Amino acid sequence: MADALFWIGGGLIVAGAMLSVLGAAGVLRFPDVYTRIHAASLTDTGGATLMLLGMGLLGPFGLITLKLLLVWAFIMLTSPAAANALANAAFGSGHRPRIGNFQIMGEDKATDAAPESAGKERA
Amino acid sequence: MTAPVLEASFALNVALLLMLVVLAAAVVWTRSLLAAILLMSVYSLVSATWLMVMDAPDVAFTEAVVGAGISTIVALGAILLTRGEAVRVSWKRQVVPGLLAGLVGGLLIYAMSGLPDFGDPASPANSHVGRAYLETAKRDIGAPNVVTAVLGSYRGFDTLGETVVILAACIGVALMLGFGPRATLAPPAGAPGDHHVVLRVTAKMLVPLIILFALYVQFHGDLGAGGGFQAGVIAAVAIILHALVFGLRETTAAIPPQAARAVAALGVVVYAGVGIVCIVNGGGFLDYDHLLTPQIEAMIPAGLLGDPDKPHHWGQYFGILAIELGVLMTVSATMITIFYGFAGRTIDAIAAELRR
Amino acid sequence: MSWIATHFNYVVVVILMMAGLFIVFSSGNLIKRMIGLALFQSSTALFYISFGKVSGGTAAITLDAQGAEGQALAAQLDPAYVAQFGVEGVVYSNPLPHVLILTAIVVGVATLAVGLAIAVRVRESYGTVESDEIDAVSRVAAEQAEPAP
Amino acid sequence: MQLEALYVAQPALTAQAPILAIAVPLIGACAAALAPSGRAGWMISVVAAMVSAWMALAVAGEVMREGVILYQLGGFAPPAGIALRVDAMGALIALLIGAVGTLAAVFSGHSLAAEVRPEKHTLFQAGFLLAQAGMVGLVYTGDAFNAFVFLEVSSIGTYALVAAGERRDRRALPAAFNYLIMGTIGATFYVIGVGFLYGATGTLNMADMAARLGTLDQNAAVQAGFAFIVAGLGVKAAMFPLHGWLPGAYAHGPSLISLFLAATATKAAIYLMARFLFEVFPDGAAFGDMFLQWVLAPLGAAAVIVCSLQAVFARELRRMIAFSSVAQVGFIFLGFSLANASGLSAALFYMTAHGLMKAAMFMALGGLAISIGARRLEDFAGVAREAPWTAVAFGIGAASLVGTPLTMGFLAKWQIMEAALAGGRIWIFAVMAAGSVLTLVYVGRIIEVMFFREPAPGAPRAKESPVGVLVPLLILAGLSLWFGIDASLPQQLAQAGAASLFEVRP
Repeated sequence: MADALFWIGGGLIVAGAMLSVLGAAGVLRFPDVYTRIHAASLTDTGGATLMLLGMGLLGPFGLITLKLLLVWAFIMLTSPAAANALANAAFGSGHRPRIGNFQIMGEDKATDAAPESAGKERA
Repeated sequence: MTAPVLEASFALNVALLLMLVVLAAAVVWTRSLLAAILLMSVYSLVSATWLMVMDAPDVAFTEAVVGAGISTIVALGAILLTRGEAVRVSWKRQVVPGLLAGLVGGLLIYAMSGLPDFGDPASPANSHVGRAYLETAKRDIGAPNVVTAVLGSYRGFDTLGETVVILAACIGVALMLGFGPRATLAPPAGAPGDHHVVLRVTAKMLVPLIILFALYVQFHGDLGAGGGFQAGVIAAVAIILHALVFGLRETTAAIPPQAARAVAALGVVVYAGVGIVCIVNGGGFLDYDHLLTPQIEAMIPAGLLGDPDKPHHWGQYFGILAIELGVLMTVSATMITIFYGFAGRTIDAIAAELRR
Repeated sequence: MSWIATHFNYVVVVILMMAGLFIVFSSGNLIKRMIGLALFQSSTALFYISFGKVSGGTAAITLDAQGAEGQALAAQLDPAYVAQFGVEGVVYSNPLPHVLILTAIVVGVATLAVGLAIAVRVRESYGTVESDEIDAVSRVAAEQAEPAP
Repeated sequence: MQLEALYVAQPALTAQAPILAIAVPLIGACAAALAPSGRAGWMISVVAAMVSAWMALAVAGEVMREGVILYQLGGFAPPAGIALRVDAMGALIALLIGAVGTLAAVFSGHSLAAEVRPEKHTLFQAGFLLAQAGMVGLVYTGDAFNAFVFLEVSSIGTYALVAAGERRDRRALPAAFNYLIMGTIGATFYVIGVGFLYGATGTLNMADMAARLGTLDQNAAVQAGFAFIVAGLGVKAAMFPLHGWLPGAYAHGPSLISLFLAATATKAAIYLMARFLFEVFPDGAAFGDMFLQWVLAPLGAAAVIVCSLQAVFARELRRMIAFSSVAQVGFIFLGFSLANASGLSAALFYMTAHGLMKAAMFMALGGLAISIGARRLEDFAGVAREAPWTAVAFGIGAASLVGTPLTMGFLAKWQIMEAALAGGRIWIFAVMAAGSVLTLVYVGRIIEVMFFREPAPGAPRAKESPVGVLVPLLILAGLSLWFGIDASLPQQLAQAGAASLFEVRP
């Protein structure tokens, strides 16, 4: 039983870590602010959930479980709100979502630097 | 001397330290101040992790709330009010500073050879006073967290000085930025173009929770990591969050800057007052064993805290509780004052000052 | 164990100190100098904490050595290590450097706040936070006639 | 005057006097910050500073009767707890801080009204009291790390106080920033040094440290600890060439802060350095003696010559006096470098003398600054006619600076020179003589302009200082004269302090 819990918990932690790494890759590779926020915030909450679940299985049941639960509630509350605020701020400062097809990777940087021009590329 | 056995966590130690070196190098290299500040914030988080590996949870906690929290906020406020980029320094102007830093570094490397090995339990540092605290803290003070015992009681005078340093910073920042034209930070709710409903709702939920957490940290300091300083910063963060979301006008209506400054001063009064009470009751300054007169001590029910048969150091217990309260007051009020100082100044305020 | 392994932490501390000092001395930007100063100050924290670490130690929150947790920690110690240093029961890291560094971190943030506040005022008064430009403004002011009180 | 009977307070009060000398200004600072008006803040400041000075007097009397005082904080014996440890030397410096602090607090009533915005007065007084408390703590403490804490207590508020001079002279801002950077580097160097010593000895208590260092082989860590502590405190003490922050901070800060810092701040740091040099590193420290001979003496001599020359060529009056301060620190270090009891005692006496005369000079300039905003030397032409009392008090301070007979400065300088001759260091004697001549040159320039030159036509006219300034100012000038004739009070404390440090040395 304890052995099984160890493996399941460990597996969940590794999965959570993998998800976070994927999120980081998304932040680096996605084309505009909004998709990047999307990548970061979703994988952040998801990864943290998996890891906390794993830790809860590894640790003894009791006060520690309660603390992990509180941490989880806190993350579920703050991380989406932060993502929302970030997107709001980006929108407010003139960044527009890029919609349509992108073939030329080199263009990304140019449009990031000049957010106003992003609107022109709309399909 | 034979080398001590290194643990498995040594690898973690090395990895984290290398990350710190990379971060520091990036700070040296970058010209963007925004990047430098964020890198320093990451640096603080990594070093907080490292401090956990070094068995220093109290310090790690402090480093996380201070380095990654307050320092970052203050520094971001400062670059908003000044400039986001440093001017490039020509390599000629870097030669002499490089030589100076190299000189100090060389001296340090030479000196480090005289230090005991890492992790050596028999080194002078780890065997004299430090070891003695571990053996006597439970007997003298009664708190399981030895760091709290040393901080609050054995070296309580240092902590008083530390609290006074915080008050000095409060006075300093208030003198520099606390007067003159003020800004209001965020637009009032319901203004056109206001999209921050989600943020406001979340913040409304979070502020009381954060303050609750601060109180937990405050009173848990005897048993685990935490104490007045960390709790003070956390409580201040709740207020700062409120100001960021609801605007400075709302927050200063609840906590006026004068009130914040007064609380900061009162915190030191509480701390030093505990010391004076000890003198009045016949002990030395901050000698908590004389904090309570025997009459008062007799009134405390024996079973107030856990086992009634175990002797309790009521003076030490209440003394540390009281001084931690003083620290909480000064630290939280000072952090709020510092935030008010930076947030209350905007470019408009600068322009007004310049016209004056 | 080679010297590098037993003194690795100290070498890193020296590198961080040099980085901090270099920024303070070389940069002309007041904000950048404050950042360098913060780096320099925080490196002393690493220094103190490094020599307070005890191998096999745990945080200095005393537990009952006979209790379950204490027994478990004591059992983890390497027998060779125990034999070499004669340690017994639970080993704790040295709490004193932790206390000192708590104080030092607080002093660091106090310095940072006051320094940045002064830098903001410099910007308001001189219109810049670059040392060279401040010097230039001062020089021009000094060459002009004495201002009225 | 018999010092043993100097001042006998009630035994219960005497026992607590060392801590009260620190705690009263601390609590006073909080009260001043809470004060409803600038005037109330001023009154609190005067009372707190006065009580601190009174306690320092009680401590000095007790030290003369009983020898070194040990006061345990928190009821724990050192090295586990922190202890205050006051010897005669510390008692003297704390007395100087208390006296100058009290007079400066009285002076601040008028000075702040002229130089700082009214709504900032309460906070300003609070910062001033914190600086005073920090310096007394720095002098009294017997714990190396606690000294760092008090070093910062006395500094962090001061940076902002110096910067507050920007209302009159905006160069105060970059000067204060520079002061902050240098001061923090100095304090951090000190912490690194203490860290090395802690790593080598395992203790932070200075007496315990000294005992353990005596039994220890001198390894690289101890040597580096010594170097970092001396360099760090050297910055705070404005040891040449680490004095870069001082002229700007003194010249552009508000008068109150310039006067208080010039009289006390460097002294407290020098005192702490002396304790490390002569107490913590005892006779075993061969490199300590080498340091005195080959580093401290040449640096002191360089300070005397170079900074006196800079003072001669300075254009602004306050800057001139600030450079002179660095040169005087050089004189003090020359006294230290003799490494014997008479040299140390002379240097201590010199510290006191310099504190009193510089306080008088800066206070006189502060009194003049209330009516005229002059900075350059020429702008002070003929002020002696409009403000004779202020000018006379300034003149007495200046005379003491030069070393005119019948002033305290004369005795002080003569004692160091005598000790140098007795120790066979002719070159130190020669440097001191040359330094005195240079001092005479720039002081002569100032006196000539102030007393014998016609005021420029159309220039703003100075007014005599108000009574609130004249009283403390004349007391300071009077002290410089009084101790020039009967120096027994500072003399005995200085000699007892030096003797107690050297009796352990061969």
